[in-house]
Amino acid sequence: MSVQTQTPQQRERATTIFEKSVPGRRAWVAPADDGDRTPIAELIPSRLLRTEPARLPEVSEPEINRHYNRLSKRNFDLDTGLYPLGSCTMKHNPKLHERVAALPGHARLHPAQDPRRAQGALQLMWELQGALAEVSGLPHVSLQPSAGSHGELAGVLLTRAYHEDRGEHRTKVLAPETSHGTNPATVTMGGYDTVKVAVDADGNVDLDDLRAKATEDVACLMLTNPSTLGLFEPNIEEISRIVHGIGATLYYDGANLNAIMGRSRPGDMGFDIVHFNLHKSFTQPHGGGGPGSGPIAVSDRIEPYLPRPQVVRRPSDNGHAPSFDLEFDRPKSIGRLRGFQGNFGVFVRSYAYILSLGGDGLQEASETAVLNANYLQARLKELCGTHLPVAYDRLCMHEFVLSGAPMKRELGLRTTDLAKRLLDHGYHPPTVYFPLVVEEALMIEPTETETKETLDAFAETVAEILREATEDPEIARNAPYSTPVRRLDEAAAAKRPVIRQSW
Amino acid sequence: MSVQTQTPQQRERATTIFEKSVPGRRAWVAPADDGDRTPIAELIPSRLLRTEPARLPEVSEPEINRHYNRLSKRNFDLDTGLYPLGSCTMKHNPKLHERVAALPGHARLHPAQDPRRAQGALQLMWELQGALAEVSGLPHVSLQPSAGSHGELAGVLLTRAYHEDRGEHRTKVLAPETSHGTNPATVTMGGYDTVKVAVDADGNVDLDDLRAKATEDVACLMLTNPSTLGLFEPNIEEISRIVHGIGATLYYDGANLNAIMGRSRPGDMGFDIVHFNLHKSFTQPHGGGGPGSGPIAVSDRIEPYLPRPQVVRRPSDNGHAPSFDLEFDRPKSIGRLRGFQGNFGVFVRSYAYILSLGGDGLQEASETAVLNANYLQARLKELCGTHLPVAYDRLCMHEFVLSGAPMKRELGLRTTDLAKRLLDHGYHPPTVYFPLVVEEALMIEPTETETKETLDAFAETVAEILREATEDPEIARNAPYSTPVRRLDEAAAAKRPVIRQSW
Amino acid sequence: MSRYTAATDADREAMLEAIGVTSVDELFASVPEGLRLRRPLDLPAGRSEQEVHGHLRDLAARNVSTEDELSFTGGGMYDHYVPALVDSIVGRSEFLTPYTPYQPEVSQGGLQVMFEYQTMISELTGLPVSNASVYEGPSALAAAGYLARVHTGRSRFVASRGVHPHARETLATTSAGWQTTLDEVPLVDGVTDLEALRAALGEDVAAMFVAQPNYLGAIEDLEAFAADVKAAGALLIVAADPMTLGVLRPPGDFGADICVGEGQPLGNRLDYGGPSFGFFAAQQELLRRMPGRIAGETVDADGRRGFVLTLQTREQHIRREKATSNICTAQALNALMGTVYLSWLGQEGFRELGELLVRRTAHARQALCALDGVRALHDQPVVREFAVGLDAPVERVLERCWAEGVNPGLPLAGDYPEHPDGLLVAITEQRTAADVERLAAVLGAAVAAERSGAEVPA
Amino acid sequence: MSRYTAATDADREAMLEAIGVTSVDELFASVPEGLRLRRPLDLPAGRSEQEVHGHLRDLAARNVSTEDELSFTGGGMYDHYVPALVDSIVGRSEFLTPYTPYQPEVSQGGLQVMFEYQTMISELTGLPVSNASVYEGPSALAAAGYLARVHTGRSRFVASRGVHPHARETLATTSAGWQTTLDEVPLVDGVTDLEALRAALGEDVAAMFVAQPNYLGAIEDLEAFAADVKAAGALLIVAADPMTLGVLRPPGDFGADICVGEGQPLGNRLDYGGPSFGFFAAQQELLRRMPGRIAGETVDADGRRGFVLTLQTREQHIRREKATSNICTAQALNALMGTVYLSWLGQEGFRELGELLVRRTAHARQALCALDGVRALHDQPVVREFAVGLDAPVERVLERCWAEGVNPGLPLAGDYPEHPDGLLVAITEQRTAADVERLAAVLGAAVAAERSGAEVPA
Ligand SMILES: Cc1ncc(COP(=O)(O)O)c(C=O)c1O
Ligand SMILES: Cc1ncc(COP(=O)(O)O)c(C=O)c1O
Repeated sequence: MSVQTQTPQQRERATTIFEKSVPGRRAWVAPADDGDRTPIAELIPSRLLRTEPARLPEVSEPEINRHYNRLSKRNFDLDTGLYPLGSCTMKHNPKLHERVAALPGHARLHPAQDPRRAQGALQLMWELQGALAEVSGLPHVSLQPSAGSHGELAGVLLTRAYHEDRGEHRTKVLAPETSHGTNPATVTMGGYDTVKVAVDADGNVDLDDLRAKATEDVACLMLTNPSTLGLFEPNIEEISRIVHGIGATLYYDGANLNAIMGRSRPGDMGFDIVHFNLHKSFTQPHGGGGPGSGPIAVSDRIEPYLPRPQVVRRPSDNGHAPSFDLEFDRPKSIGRLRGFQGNFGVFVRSYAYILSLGGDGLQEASETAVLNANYLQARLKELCGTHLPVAYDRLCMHEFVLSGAPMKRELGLRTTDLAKRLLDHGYHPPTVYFPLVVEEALMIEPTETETKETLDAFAETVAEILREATEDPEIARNAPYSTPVRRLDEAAAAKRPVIRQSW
Repeated sequence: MSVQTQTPQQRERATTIFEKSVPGRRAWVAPADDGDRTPIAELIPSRLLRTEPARLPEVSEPEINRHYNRLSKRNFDLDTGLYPLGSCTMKHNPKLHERVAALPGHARLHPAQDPRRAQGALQLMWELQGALAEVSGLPHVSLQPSAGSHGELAGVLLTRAYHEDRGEHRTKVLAPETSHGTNPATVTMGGYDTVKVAVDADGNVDLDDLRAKATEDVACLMLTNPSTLGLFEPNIEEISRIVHGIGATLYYDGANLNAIMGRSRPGDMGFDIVHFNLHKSFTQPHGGGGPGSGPIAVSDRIEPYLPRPQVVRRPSDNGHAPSFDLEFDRPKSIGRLRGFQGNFGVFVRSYAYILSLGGDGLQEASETAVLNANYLQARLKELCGTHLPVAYDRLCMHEFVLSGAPMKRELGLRTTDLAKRLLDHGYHPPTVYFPLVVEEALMIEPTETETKETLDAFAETVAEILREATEDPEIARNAPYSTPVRRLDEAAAAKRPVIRQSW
Repeated sequence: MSRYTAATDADREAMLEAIGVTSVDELFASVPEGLRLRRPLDLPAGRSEQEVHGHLRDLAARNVSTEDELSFTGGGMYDHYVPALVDSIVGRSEFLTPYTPYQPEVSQGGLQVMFEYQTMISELTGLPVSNASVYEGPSALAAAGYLARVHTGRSRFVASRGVHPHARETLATTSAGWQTTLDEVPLVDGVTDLEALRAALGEDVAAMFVAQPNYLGAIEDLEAFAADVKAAGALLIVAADPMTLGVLRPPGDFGADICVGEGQPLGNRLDYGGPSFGFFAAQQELLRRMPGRIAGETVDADGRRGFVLTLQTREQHIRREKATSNICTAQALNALMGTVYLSWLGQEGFRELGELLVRRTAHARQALCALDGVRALHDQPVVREFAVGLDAPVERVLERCWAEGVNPGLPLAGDYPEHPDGLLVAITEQRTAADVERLAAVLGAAVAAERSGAEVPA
Repeated sequence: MSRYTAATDADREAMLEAIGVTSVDELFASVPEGLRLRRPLDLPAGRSEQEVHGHLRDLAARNVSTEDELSFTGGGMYDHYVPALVDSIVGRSEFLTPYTPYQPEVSQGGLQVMFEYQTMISELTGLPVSNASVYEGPSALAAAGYLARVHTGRSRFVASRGVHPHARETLATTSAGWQTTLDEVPLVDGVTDLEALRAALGEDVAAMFVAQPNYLGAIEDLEAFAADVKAAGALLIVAADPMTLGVLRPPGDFGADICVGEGQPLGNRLDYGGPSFGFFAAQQELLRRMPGRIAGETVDADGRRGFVLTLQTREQHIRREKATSNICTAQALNALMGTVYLSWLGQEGFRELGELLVRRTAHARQALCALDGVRALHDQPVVREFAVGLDAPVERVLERCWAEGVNPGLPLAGDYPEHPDGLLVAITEQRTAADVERLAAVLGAAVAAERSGAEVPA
């Protein structure tokens, strides 16, 4: 019996908006004009004008709406289920934040509005700066960078400015081999060479290797703490001494800040520069790959070089409330990293988050994130420890890394197979194949907003997939089955790239 | 190979919010209070107080969000695909309407606000009244009724008031056998007896039967025009003469107004009272079964009895703009039908719709609705005419009715089987088994916002299902296969009703 | 092409050809000549989205909303905080755009919400069965009256004067054809007069209606009525403010037969009065007489749990003139708002919020009654609303307060001429202690100014 | 329990036991003693949703938004009408809450949007390849500079002074480590000085940057540059305002190698400057040097069409220090807004809206330049923005206009000291002909008042 067992919607053939275009259809209706019909060519010389229209689709509004609505259903999302993507802090995104960001006083505020007429926005930014300074233990904050890696770039540029201001010319930046790809990529963009520092058998920075590489031409060490293995660097104080000993800066990649808020502060550890990923620790919705925001906090000695403009508070001279301003006159500043003041809409959301949680709440968020990670680690160890051992078997912070090496060896299942099979069970898979030091890595970050029941169910599902594979590994090897498309041919896509519609 | 071919999300077992409750969890956080800890029993005598809390669920905010988000995915909706539910006018719901309805000046306006301080709302209502009067050809409008059937009740109560004011006591209301169920139900609630009028072989009101039943004790004839068969009553002028000849009122059930806006007007046809379904012709989203709104328009002779309060415009005495008010002093009014002023949020949307389309646009909407219905009728006739003939084979208005009788006879497929099989193809089925005069009825209303391609694809799908059934009718008889649940046991549900969670 | 349609000229031509006609006019041939509108509708031309938005924004700006002033207005609808979660859920097109779940296989979301809603309403009211919502509060009460009329076959209604004036009027309007009469029982000391009630009861009484709390904010002692009403063989119908049911003993506990009410306080915005929802709960034996949709649990062909509309033989589309009600489109989306809101409050939050209201209201009542020229209209316990009398013309006092950005509440004189100086003051969690202080200051000053005969500011 | 978490005391106990520890503190044992924060964070206590909402509403009210005044402010971001459709689509959690589509099987929605977006940007710019978005306009220009530096191996940049000041500064900041220099070509008559440009070109030039239209609103004659830049072996990098590309000949047609720009005008709200998106399109041969995500079409195991992130070997997570860029999280949601917006405008609408802007801007320019004391800063053709000079102190004129609820535009003096009296005026479809009249009246009166030496109103 050849019954159709898939909803057409689920397995419908992808059709682009261009393929729905029919000449003459439209959604947009022009607002009333003053009847001016002057030919455009009388206002702009013809040779500067388009001769052929940009081929945009011609579709009615109901059909545009359906098109993107249906497309949305071809995405998995955090509001549907667990999304334990390591290093990404996929915590719940409160709906309140969308509401406050959409207030016309925020959403329709022009970025070039005179600061005297944008006092609410500047106060919000100033207060957010203060909160980030308190959480990081570093007193000076710039909200400008657009995302984490933009913050990293700011950090490298600040390091350069700092050293150049002292007449020093350095050429290298250190980063552990577990570091995130943005770290070395940033180093290159910043005009330095990356020097990889080894990690030891416990997953910690190898102090001997660090000492060996900590030469006078080193400008900076970039570190994530907890590391991308989810482990707190136990020797951070010593690391700080080594780095500062050679006059280099210590840079904190804040992607993992969600582990330690209110428990420990990068500034107190000796870091000079920190970036925050507001879209991670401070819950900006990830938007399918942004927007994010990557503010930086720095120590006193780095402060003079901060990007400009800087949001400042000015005491009033006449007993009125203080006022807020954008300070441009910063002679040692590295300058702007982008237009205007940064991703303000993200600031609103993160500020709302901080207001909602308060200091205690942030601390409890981190504590629960660490509790959840350790619990899930323990459950997976219990249920799947043979095939999926914890890579560095000790208490973790907010995330942990499993190795799929035994699973691969014994069941013939690669980490990617496990990941794809998880899709059939309604889970987003963890981060896979990162960090590089762990074979067949599976990096799991449940976040604090998940329940114990969800973690239990996830662990049991992983166990169930392993059980299934002992019987028939082909099932997972060919997974997924229940997604809008099945495994995609990435090699073909890269070989002969089709990256736009030809129509 | 026992692979899982369904997404868990799709076929996950239904779990209620109560089943997700864990004691001690919560979403709500109390706003700061003044530290008042007075025991409630000191303020309210204990015997008036609850002893056991209402058992509401205890769930964290992220989990509530996921719960309802996942539930939403178990609904089919208009933004996903064709929803040709006859008699329901499932036209596109513009997103603009949600935006304007949510403006705080609308959404947070207290209904008891002094009219002087709600001038915007009253003006909107007054202008909407005017537009509805123009579309219907009847000068006096009350926006109060909450939905179509509430409008019907208003109409019956107005009829009673009108006759009683003239010292007449009438006991019957006529309605054709094709009438919607709300018509006779309303008649009963209004304290009248329903007398069914036959329709003739062409689907029109049987004039002889009408004449026979049009006696002096008849208060009203309720009519839908076009009828629920999607046919314009060709004898409406004669019908009006007959009804008025006996001193009865002629009531227009406006559910099908979408066929004739700008083309013909109930008031011009002789109707005394009209209700509008703003959620149909004027595109309020249907909300899974409301909210709607059922304003009424009436002729001069019915006007004195309109519900109160009535929105009125008062010319200003001093050259200022006119002002708007709620008029309560209406001695002959039947009184209120509900609290406050009606479903204002619906008015905002429908008013925005009327502003957007304008007079021309409303007319074109109706014309396109009729065009689409006739086209789909023609396509289905061409592709499926043998098994699914048009019940009254002529040009239709905005909808039409097929009969599944030959399909049932020849293929062993009931209309309900066809409907269920359509679900597998991603369509909402048409209205089924109504009107009652057509055997195995299938009532199809595509609306004007659908494209030709959509109509073609639907017709081809129906043809495909019929083709499939000639080979194996069991497929459709057991459909659907790809929905979150398959056919449900309605008999069991009614026999031993479980209508709340016991927990 | 009009807005939101898609038929191009080419489409139209092809479609007309397939139909076998040559013009759109032909499609309307069945409309008799004399009934064709031969002119364009006399309505303004269509406008662009930005213009419609601008026009409606301008109109909205001409209303004084609870965002624009410090409002203590209640009287049936209340300015509670509606969480963003509610907006977000009801904004999902899967809830917003479908119709009544006639096809349960693709409507499990909406049906399960109804089931959850029914459970919550049942919990709140202490009654075993609830439908899936009716229009709103006052018409819900009228619907309960209809049930009582049919169920008892009796022809007299008795209603406490504490029942919302709109509800009493709606009952009167709706019952015009039922051959019933409606007697009113006055209030004494702010609550229903027990003696008068007893006198009003009799064997012809179909139902007794009472509000909890009543329109003046007072908590009614339902226990005192219940036995008498039962003894008379009438149904006891309670119109309850759902937000008070976190602290008040539920009507079902007192033996109420039906509990109805206005659902707006539960996560619905004010919207100038609608749409909101009415709830309707009852004793088991009235189940098959209930109006409206009811969702029930069942299983599918594979034994999977599922939900359907059930007991549809009560309804108009099946039973036509024999239906228990004519209601069809109701307020599903608004009931969803209520369901999400109650989930959000949760068991503890619902109680805590109720207690917060009780305390803050007691405090406000005390603060106002301490003002010169302001006195309590009654001393009954209250939950979230109370009535005071002013020793000054209420309208003029209000105008003074409005000028200060404060709206102290609703004048009672219109609906309760016996309280020409009455003012009804409502508290929600959005009105802080500081707001109450400001109310007291502004109201006190306004009353004082009126008493001293000062000019009202322009 | 903190907000948004779920662990009850009982949960916590059970979980700690499963972990094998007795307290949460133990989980933090790896943090060295000396680095433990031994005090609570010095931040205010958490607040309820309604309080946070209230606080942020109060802050927002202290901003003068384009809803609060008649604003003609542009200079890189523009107050276009954002249709409700865009809000509705991006509000869907399926677009809002996932991350980068690392698992394409459950990310087809986002990936297809990227593919559609890339097509649209390619159409707008007239260049064959586009990535899926970068942060925003100025940093997009800097990213193009990085590409040029690496691609050409040359060490000098030449930028027209008509390029947005933020973009020029961002390029300077970002290139600090590239061992490049940056020369500026002045404007004459409002457009890039061709002579000076030619003089600035040379064999060491990696790229020439020009804006279309430039910061003063003038349309640059790209044809005039292109050949010279090519001849010098440098890349021609155009920073375009996408909203003007409905009428202007696309940069690709003139042989531009890269076209970047600020995407905000395309369906993104102002948001005080972000988030928006930057677009980045280029000639085919630069494809494998592009920064950022790129979606490509492919097929799945069953031959079904699908989309994936492609050419990932350019990216940091694969190539680390050899990546073409460090960008990771970008602006996918904002690019989605742009995609929906461009679909909404459609082919005809995009052109018509461009033409509307051209006409209305021409009209506004004429109206302002007819005022006493106001003159055009240049006579070049413009699309949607133009520069005027005032015969009165600009700051004081602005203050006068603000007091009337009109914001006539941006003063130029800060970024262009050569125009101390310059004012940049932008038009969008939200500014009607009547609004332009009002601008003229208010600006005219303000200039006149200043010239007559009247007092500025408080
Ligand atoms: C450890 C780490 N560092 C840096 C980044 C880069 O941050 P962003 O994506 O915000 O640029 C990420 C995010 O993916 C990360 O996980
Ligand atoms: C023909 C007809 N009449 C009346 C009604 C009742 O309208 P409502 O559902 O708005 O009460 C309907 C709607 O279902 C209908 O189709």
